[in-house]
Amino acid sequence: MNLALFIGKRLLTILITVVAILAISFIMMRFAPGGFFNSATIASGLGTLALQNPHLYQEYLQMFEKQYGLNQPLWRQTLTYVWHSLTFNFGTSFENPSVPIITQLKTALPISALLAGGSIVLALLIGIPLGVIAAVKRNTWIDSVLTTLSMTGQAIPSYVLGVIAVLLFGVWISGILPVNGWGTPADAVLPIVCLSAGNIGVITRYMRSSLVEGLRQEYIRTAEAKGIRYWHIIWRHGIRNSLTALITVVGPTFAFTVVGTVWVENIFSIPGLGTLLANAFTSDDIPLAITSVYILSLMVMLMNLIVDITYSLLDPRVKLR
Amino acid sequence: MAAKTLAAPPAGLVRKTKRPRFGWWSRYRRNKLAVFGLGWVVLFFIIGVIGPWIAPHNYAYTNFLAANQPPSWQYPFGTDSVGHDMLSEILWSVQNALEIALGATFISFLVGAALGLWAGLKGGIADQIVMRLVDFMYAFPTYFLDLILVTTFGRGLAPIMFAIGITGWAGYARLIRGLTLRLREGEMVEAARALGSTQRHIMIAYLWPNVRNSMLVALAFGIPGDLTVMAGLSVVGMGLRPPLPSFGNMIAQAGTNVLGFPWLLYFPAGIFAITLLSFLFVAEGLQEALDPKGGR
Amino acid sequence: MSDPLLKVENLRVEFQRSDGIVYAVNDVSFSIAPGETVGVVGESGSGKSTALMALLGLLDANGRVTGGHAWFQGADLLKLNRHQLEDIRGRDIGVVFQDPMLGLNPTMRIGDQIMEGMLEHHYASMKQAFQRTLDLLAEVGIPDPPARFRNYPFEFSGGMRQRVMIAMAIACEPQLLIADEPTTALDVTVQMQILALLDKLRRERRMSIIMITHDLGVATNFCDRIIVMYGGKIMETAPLDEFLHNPAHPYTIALFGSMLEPDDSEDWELHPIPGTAEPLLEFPQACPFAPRCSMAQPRCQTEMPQLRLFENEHWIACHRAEEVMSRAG
Amino acid sequence: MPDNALLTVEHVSKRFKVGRRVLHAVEDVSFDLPPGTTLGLVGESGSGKSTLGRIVLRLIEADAGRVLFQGQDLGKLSQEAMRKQRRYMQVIFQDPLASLNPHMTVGRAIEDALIVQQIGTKQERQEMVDEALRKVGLSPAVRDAFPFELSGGQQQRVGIARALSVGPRLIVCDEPISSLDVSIQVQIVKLLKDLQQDMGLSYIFISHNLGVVRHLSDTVLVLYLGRVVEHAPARELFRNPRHPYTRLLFDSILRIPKSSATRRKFVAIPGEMPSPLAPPPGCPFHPRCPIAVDKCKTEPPPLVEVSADHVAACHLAG
Repeated sequence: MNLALFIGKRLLTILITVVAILAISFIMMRFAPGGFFNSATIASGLGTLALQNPHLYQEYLQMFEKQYGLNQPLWRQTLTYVWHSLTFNFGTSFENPSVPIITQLKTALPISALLAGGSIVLALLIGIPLGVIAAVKRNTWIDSVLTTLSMTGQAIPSYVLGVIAVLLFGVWISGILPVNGWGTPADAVLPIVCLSAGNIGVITRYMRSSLVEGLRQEYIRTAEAKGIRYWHIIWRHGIRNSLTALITVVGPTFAFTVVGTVWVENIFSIPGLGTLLANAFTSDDIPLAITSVYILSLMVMLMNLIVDITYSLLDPRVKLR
Repeated sequence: MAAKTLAAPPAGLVRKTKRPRFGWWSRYRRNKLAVFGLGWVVLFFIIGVIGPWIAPHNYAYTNFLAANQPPSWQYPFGTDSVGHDMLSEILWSVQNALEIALGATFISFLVGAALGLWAGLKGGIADQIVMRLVDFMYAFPTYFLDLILVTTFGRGLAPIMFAIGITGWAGYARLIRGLTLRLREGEMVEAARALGSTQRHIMIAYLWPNVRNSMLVALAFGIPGDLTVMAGLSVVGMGLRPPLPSFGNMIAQAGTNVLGFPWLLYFPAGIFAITLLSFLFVAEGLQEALDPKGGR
Repeated sequence: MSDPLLKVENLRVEFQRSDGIVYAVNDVSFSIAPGETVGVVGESGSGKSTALMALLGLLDANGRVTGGHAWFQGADLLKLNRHQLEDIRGRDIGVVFQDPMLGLNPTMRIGDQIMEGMLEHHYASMKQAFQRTLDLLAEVGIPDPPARFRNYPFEFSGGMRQRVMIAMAIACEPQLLIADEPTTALDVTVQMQILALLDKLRRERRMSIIMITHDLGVATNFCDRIIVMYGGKIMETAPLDEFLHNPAHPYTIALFGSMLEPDDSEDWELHPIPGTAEPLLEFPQACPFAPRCSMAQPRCQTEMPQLRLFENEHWIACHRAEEVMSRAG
Repeated sequence: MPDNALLTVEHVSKRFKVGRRVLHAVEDVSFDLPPGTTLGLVGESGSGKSTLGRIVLRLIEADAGRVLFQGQDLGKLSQEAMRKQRRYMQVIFQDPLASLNPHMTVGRAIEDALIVQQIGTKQERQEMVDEALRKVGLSPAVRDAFPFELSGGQQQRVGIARALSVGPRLIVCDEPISSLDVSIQVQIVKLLKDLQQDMGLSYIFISHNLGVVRHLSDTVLVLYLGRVVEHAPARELFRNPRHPYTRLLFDSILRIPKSSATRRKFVAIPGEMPSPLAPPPGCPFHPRCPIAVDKCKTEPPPLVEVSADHVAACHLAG
């Protein structure tokens, strides 16, 4: 009951946010130098088609004018656009007018979701144990090695790791893992590893500091005084609380990971949403650009909602707002 | 000697225990990585200032006859597909990188500090509004906003700096709001008010010295973050418009050419990665050295 | 007199700090008989808490035991390995800490926290432990145990949390309970409730209690014997009546004088002990109290007074004990 | 009302909003404080005693009632006038370290009080700082120390020195000794008594420790859930407590017995202090009161004079 109310509230917030983002993006793009959303830009976007097939060209031009209501006042255009986007009626992109955007999304989104999800799972699987080891062995050489390593992972962006991986597996020890394209499971290995490095760093360090802090609490002494075995204390009174707290950093991590997906897809030429987005921005394909931003953001916000719900279920002290 | 264990006479003298050194440098120095990082960062700043003067070529200088050359005495870092001297490119890039990162960090900090202070000092509705915004900005991939802003305002130095700056304030706002809130409600500020301090005096003499260090650390963490985003824009082709030299472009270019001309990657990516790490080491070192608990 | 339950001999504890070694406990010896309640009184830094935590291996990471024995059930606690100590803690020796606000895991139901120790020591099966937990909650005076079992610590008041802490400490029926300032963080009326509870428990269970406290009022009303500590050493120890009638160490006398009791005498003159207690950065060669002592002589600054036995099991570590006693008598 | 009072508090109330509920921190409290005397403010945690102290200092604005200090209604003063007035009303906190700026040396901290009140030239201020330190029994050598380098007792002396430096007439002492060691407590209490004698100070002494209050106070105000339950001259109150709650507090004091035979019998007092978010109807103390009658459950008892200068809020106290 309480939970339902909370989810409702949050969904409403997400809706408002999305509307705001769509409207602002649309208006900003509308007034961008060169004025993308007018017939002239669309015409240039469709460029070559005008020569090859003037009839089809005219048809597309009219289709875009209708889709975006280009003859109407700006506020009408904005409302129309927002409404279309909310109802997942994205129309078609400038570059590729024969294929509806929704069809492109249907192939691209699962790839990006797999990369993002896979990298987070991998990061949790590696980061949590490393963080626990660093905390239990705090102030030893193991701790400092792990801390330095995780700082390195955190500092070096996935695109740098990506190009290094391409160099490594494409030139130096080529043939072991593919560095380009998408199709086999092996194609996912390097992108996911590069993507997760940063998250491993974040999770390791968070886990370490949270566990060190947790083990300093008075109730650890109480448990010791009860005669609880060392590792039981670490697990029941330390790690469990830290894991609950870890959920709070997964939220921001998710935003970070989705951006990383965009980068890594471009480095490894993977036909996901990120590549779609990059192509859309570089070729001024505004409908596709805004739509991919919209979908990726939506993904992040929904994940955050799930994270918040999980957190409130796990920590008795958290009252849902 | 037993004298050391003797107590002071009736509440008279200061304790004779050794005073922990207040100087942060003596604590900072103990962290070797942080010292290395600081050295690199200083070098980076110096090159940022004098880079264009010591570069053998202009960044725009192209020499198609010398395209795609591996490192040599003439071109220590090699040349790219249009014959740009990579060493010169890098020397010029440092300046752009620093201008954008410092500018963006400064803008973020100003916006964050203003909003954070407002929320922390006013409380109530102001706090609610700011914290909602912060929550949103924190969980939202602001990089996408950067893309849209850059598309609208162009791919020059100033637009990119502005875009990254205006979207990156959430962390600062949260930090400063938290600090002010905690201090404002603490006994120290209450005591200062009880003395009859003006609001201004409390801010200058009580709040500022106690938030100074945390802000410095946050700024130190912010710069590498902004560098990452800046180069990240280039990865999707929305960074500084070539031929303006930038690490992002070099790395993105190298990514596509790496199979044939790997040296295009070694130097830009290597230097960029070490720079990011160095900034992080410095930030970590500062955090450790300035941590109030470390000193008292 | 029966064999002591716990016999501590020449216990020494040091802490490693950035500015050197702190000698926290220096040659402390005492024992406690079955069913006896001993009060360990001292100010902060006197080593009273450190000494007892050292016995249980509960020192902070920078602290270590550098000498002594602690005989308990035929074994030397100080020689046991971690595993063996874990077996004793909570099962044979229970501990109640000062701060019930921080002493409970905020994310664990209190019932689970009470059961945890019993299960760990294989003291009871899951089912028995559950039933016992309900009994324990009732025994320590928490109404409606089945409902409270499921509550989290933040749903309890300070006094109620301390009752939970006590239930945890006595769950496995230990023979010895170490209570480390159990009422210091509580309001006065709640302090009375907690002391009444401990009083009831020790009578019903014939449990020995070591009560660590800075409050002479608590110690003298609750305990059978008093140990006064200062500067990591025992200054004086005696059975309660002897202690009340013939306090003989200048520090004890000064402590009595420091009690801010609401008595109705017209003599309002306060005689504070001057100075402050300092951490011992060198191994003490002289009486640690000498710098603040109104009766100190040159000898006190150079020679460590040994704990000497007087009449009625009265031990005093003071060069001038005889004079003090005769003056008071 | 005696017109010579330094401080008069009239029907002061304060409520805080906690979520959707209302916390009745202070309810309709009145008292006077003649110059050179001490009022003891006694109660357990949640009794509102600290809030009341802060209202007197106008660190918290009262919802109702007024505070007259040196004849002026503090609530009516402008910010600037209030700021000037603070010179005469100072405060000492429970945790001296938390109330001092860790980045200021002791000397600077004390001087800051003088700077804020624009007292003296730089040279004069230095002398005044030394003077204040001497008054609280610290050597001027501590001037250059940072607060964290001092012991708890010394820190509290610095807090007192800072309060003294501006020449106050009233000092609100908010549990100034409860975080200190027993022997240091006595030092501070003696210091406060001596200072009062030398300088004619008035104190509001907030404490949960009745022994301390007895040693320092001329009159005592007992608070329970934000309400005055009893108010009397100290000696009268300690000899003849009339409210059952005051008696309960007295019963909770553990005096050192004469011998083991006269030790306290520990009898459990039932119940706990209710949450100030949901005070019981009628007399707030009735659920724990051993002598409560039906009337107590419904009708809040008024403060009635039970003897000269001695008031208590109990239906059965008359």
